[in-house]
Amino acid sequence: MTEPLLRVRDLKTYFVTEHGSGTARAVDGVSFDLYPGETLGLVGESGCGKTVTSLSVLRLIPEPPGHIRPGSFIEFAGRNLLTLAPRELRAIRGNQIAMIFQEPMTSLNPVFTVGDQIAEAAIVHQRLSRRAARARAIEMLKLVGIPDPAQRVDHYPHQMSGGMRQRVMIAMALVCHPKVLIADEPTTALDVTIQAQILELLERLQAELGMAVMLITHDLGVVAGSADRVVVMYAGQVVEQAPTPELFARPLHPYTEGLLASVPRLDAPPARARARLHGIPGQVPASSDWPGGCRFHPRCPYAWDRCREEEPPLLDASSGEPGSHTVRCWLLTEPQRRTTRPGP
Amino acid sequence: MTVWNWLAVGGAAVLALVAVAEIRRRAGTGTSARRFFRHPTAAPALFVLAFFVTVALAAPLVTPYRPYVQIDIARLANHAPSAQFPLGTDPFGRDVWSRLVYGARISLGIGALAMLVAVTTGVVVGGVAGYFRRWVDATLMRLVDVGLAMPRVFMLLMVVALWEHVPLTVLVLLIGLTGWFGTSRLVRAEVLSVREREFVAAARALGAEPARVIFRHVLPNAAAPIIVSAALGIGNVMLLEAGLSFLGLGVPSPAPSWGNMIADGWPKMAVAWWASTFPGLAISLVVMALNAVGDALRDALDPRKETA
Amino acid sequence: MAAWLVRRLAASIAIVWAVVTLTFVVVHIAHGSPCGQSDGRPVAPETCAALIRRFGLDRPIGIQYVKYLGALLHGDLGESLALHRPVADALAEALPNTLTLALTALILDFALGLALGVYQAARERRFGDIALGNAALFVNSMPTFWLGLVLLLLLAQWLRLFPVGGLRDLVLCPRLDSLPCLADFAWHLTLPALTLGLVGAAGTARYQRAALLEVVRQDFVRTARAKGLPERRVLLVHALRNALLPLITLFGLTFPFLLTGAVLVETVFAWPGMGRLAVTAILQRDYPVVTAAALIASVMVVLGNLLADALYGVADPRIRVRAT
Amino acid sequence: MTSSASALVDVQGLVKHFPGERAFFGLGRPRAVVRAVDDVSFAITPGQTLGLVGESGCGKSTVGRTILRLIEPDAGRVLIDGLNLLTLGSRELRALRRRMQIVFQDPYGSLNPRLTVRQTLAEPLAIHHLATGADAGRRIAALLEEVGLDPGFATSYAHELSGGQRQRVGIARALSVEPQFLVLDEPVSALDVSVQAQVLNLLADLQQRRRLTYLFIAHDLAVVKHIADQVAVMYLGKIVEWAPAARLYAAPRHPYTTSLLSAVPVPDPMAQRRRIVLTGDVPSPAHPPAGCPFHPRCPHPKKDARCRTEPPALREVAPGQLAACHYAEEPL
Repeated sequence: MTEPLLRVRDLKTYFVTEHGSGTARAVDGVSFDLYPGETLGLVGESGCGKTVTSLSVLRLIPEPPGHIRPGSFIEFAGRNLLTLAPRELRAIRGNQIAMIFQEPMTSLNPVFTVGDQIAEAAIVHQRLSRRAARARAIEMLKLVGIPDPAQRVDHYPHQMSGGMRQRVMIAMALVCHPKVLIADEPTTALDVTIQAQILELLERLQAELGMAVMLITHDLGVVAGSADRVVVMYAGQVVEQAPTPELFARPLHPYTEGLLASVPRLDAPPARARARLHGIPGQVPASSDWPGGCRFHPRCPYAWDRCREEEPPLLDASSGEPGSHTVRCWLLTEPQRRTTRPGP
Repeated sequence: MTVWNWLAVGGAAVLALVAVAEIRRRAGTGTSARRFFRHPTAAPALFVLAFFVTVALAAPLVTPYRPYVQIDIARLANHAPSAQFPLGTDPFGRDVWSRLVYGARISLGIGALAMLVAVTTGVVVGGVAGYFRRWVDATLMRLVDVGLAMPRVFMLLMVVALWEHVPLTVLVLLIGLTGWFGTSRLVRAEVLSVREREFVAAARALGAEPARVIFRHVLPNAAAPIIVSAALGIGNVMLLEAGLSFLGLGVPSPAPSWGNMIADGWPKMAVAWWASTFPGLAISLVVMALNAVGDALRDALDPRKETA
Repeated sequence: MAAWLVRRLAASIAIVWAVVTLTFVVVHIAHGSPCGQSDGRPVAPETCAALIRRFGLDRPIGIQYVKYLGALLHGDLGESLALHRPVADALAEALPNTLTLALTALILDFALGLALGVYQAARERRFGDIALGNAALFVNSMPTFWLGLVLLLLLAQWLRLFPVGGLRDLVLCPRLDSLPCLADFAWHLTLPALTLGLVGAAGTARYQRAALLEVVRQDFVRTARAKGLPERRVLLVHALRNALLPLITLFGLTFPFLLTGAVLVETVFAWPGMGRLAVTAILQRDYPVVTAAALIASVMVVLGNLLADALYGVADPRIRVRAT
Repeated sequence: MTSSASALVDVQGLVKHFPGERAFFGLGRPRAVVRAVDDVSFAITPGQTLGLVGESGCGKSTVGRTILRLIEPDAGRVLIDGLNLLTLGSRELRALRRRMQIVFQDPYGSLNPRLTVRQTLAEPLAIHHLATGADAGRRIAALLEEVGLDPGFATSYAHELSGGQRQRVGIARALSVEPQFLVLDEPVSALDVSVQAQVLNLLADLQQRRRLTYLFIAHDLAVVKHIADQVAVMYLGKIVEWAPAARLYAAPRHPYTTSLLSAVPVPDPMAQRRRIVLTGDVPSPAHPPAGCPFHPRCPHPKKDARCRTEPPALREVAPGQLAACHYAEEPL
């Protein structure tokens, strides 16, 4: 097996809550690997810590109120990003690891042309001349499928539609041909037909440029269509991790199971289409007040005493290669407790 | 100054301290109150305001002289600060401390009342323009454009000068009625944005009549910037009044206003710096306190932080 | 853009016309009877008759108004009662002095305010920010004229670093035609400009700090950091360009503030500008000068707003590009 | 279009045009008119759910608000039980508001932050003189229980609730006046998927228990499939396809519907689907294309000059199924 490109170990990102009295443990001991050329899906509902995880990789967490706890470890190209000097970190940001964000409306600077914004990273990292950088920007606009790139390069973000802006964001992120692209909910703010365009674009670019993609999303449909492997997060932790086909065919954590059952499906047969959905009861707890034991136990239909008292570690449930499918659930030790789900 | 006066001043300070502590205790549970007092200057600023208000209300108790009394013009003019005259005496031989305290009544009173006039007018005009829109809005806002382009100080000076002797009530009205234009714009913008919010649509969908929509749903949610602008506005009015009085066109002499006092002391500034300096400091301190409270209120009432 | 400018100019002229009318009405109502009491003394009958003649007060108000507007359109602002010369001449002499003072103060205001605001925002909630913030709050709360008095007392009367007032040394420099005389002028200008500029700069710094901190929290600043830009570039290029936009609004508001301040500061420093002229005129009941000064002031305010709007159009591509 | 006497809600020829925004802070001339809703007709029979789907800016939310007269329409008729809503005076309209209510998308914006849950729910009772005092208290507790909230929430303010809880309060507020008809304007799209399932279940239960009629506005076709009996698809202010849900999802006739369905990601990595990726963006409703509004993006192989010039009428192309496409007989 190849070496991972990015290795995240025991990442803990905490925030001081607004009143200054408590600590929100937004990301609390997250570990995963990202391999060259693969797409890793990071899924979970709002408040599970997936965005904070992605921002922590490039240390883009606002400090204060946030801070990454000592002991956390993010290894890229043999170096721990969390202990790099700011100067060295900047040499990686946008150059080797790039990011795109959820809101293409607000993530672009309104007072600069899109060409200037795309060219900027090339000028800073690759010391291109302004002229060369501009040519590169036009080239990038063409690459991401924007018509008339030579004219569009001088346009401002407000002159473009949401889908076009997200293409510009992608062009900006890829201008230095990074090894890793972190895409944080890249299609959530877009309409479904535009989402399809952007997802297809990302797939094509990944194949062309051979980069690894970390795709953060709440949409299981997007993950199913795009990701090679999936990491499911809940309450600041990884609760399940598996190759995509395996995860959808054999979800082992009750949260993953519940999540899949909650989604209304377009491919449901008509007879089932109007049936009740299996919701997950209750709601995600506050990150300043995670429940003790297994953090999912108050919402879990199978929970028993041990789940309330003892926090489960990530257990190996692989059917193939060891470590390929891990689950943070005591059910793995007592599978007989997994009865048929209680009715909704 | 007698021992009793000193005791009364001390009493006022204690009272102000207690008042601030009490406000803090009562408001202590709400999140916006917590945000308010998280401002390091908010509590001291409240104390300064409470102290000046208490002292002004208790003026006869904390001062040894009446504000007009020229104690002994021959020997006690321009007397330096001493135990007897803690802030000295002015060129007319009057006790600066006593005048400062009585002046607080006038300066603070004008500030608060004129601001009340301005805010009331501004809220009504801005609310009406924002809620009814169309031609009502267009007409009122053109009026506001003119009002904002009007050189306020020149106009006030002109009116006051032409009027010969302006009574205090008229002065308050004049300052108030020339000061509401900005507020009305603010209120209008706020009302326009609040009325687009979905809970207002929900209220209308439920069959609520316009008065209920305005008073229960729109105005309470537009109140925050109004309160902030009122706090900041009192300070502005006080500065304006001081300027007018300094030119001899505001509060008529010999009534003590802080602006008057600066004007009275000015010609002898080189020999008796205290007569102009202390009233100036008093204005700066009170206006600063009002600005600090305004800043803290802005953060505390910021609706964007409400959902967080 | 041209059509916009024409519309905007028309609106501005309408506003100035409204202010002029208001001024006219106020003067007319207030001294409908110029023969009343002035400072407790009855006005002499011959003075009274002269006043009525001079103002044409015996004619119907409509005609007076039309005549007044007509004269204004020809640049005729009337004759001063106290100075015995055309108002326009007196203003022409005073206005450059006020503009020099106001512009110097404006530069000081924005240069200092901008620098302080950026510095404070970059060091948010650290010692430098808090200390400067409180200092700015205090200076911003002072009555401008009182700060002038304090500076006058400290720097001019006690330390004798600056002259106590006036435009220039009239004996040594009757005209501004040599380098030493220009220096002398600058030396006289320092204190009044500093007074006006400091109070303004304190306000600008507070505003700029808040605007920059607001921008820094926006998504595109995070994007800039994610690109690997140095923090200096993130703050001074990406954030500041956006934070300067609200400052333009402030610029429009600063103009009236400087004029207001100039009235008092000119009085304190005996600076022969429009403010001092107006105050003297008011105290002498010299109505034509007063109304003319109000007119000039309102034109300044309107011009300031117009300039701010135009600047906005240039600086903000969201407005500029849509217009073309 | 099934405009029958049995319909509870019958919308005919609804039109709403917004004047475009004015340039330069309201000083300029208004820009081109935005045809938000352009001749929309539909009917809903009692106890049924009509799903109204489309991408952002297609006018679906404007439809919901104009038929409740939260926005005044420019033309058309809206009949509730045969009564034309658009000709009513303000007093009669307020009385009729008891029968129809709306639930909004944004659970954060739809509750007044200054009111407690109890005050929010007591207001409609007071407006329509339904209950006061202790009686109101009992009704509020019952309402909260009905939407699955503990009555203890009555003293909470909106910011103390989660998104799902707020949405339940919004539903309780709409139910408080015992309406027959609910406009649900993207009621679950701001919610997390597990909470979304809870709210969808709640809406289904309420419909059954109270025999409610729904207009369910959404952009998520999977959600609509789950809840709607009939589905109308909007594009640029017009309905382009209308059919019973089962038919529309199994055999769409309009190329836009087909593409839309194919673009929805399905949570099944094994699903072999042909994704039709439309090119370009949705045109601005201020400048809709001539002819068929969908023609610039249409992937239909037979697209021709007729599509560019002649707007297709919405016509019945199969029993109970209407589509506005010249080539609806030959679906993609």
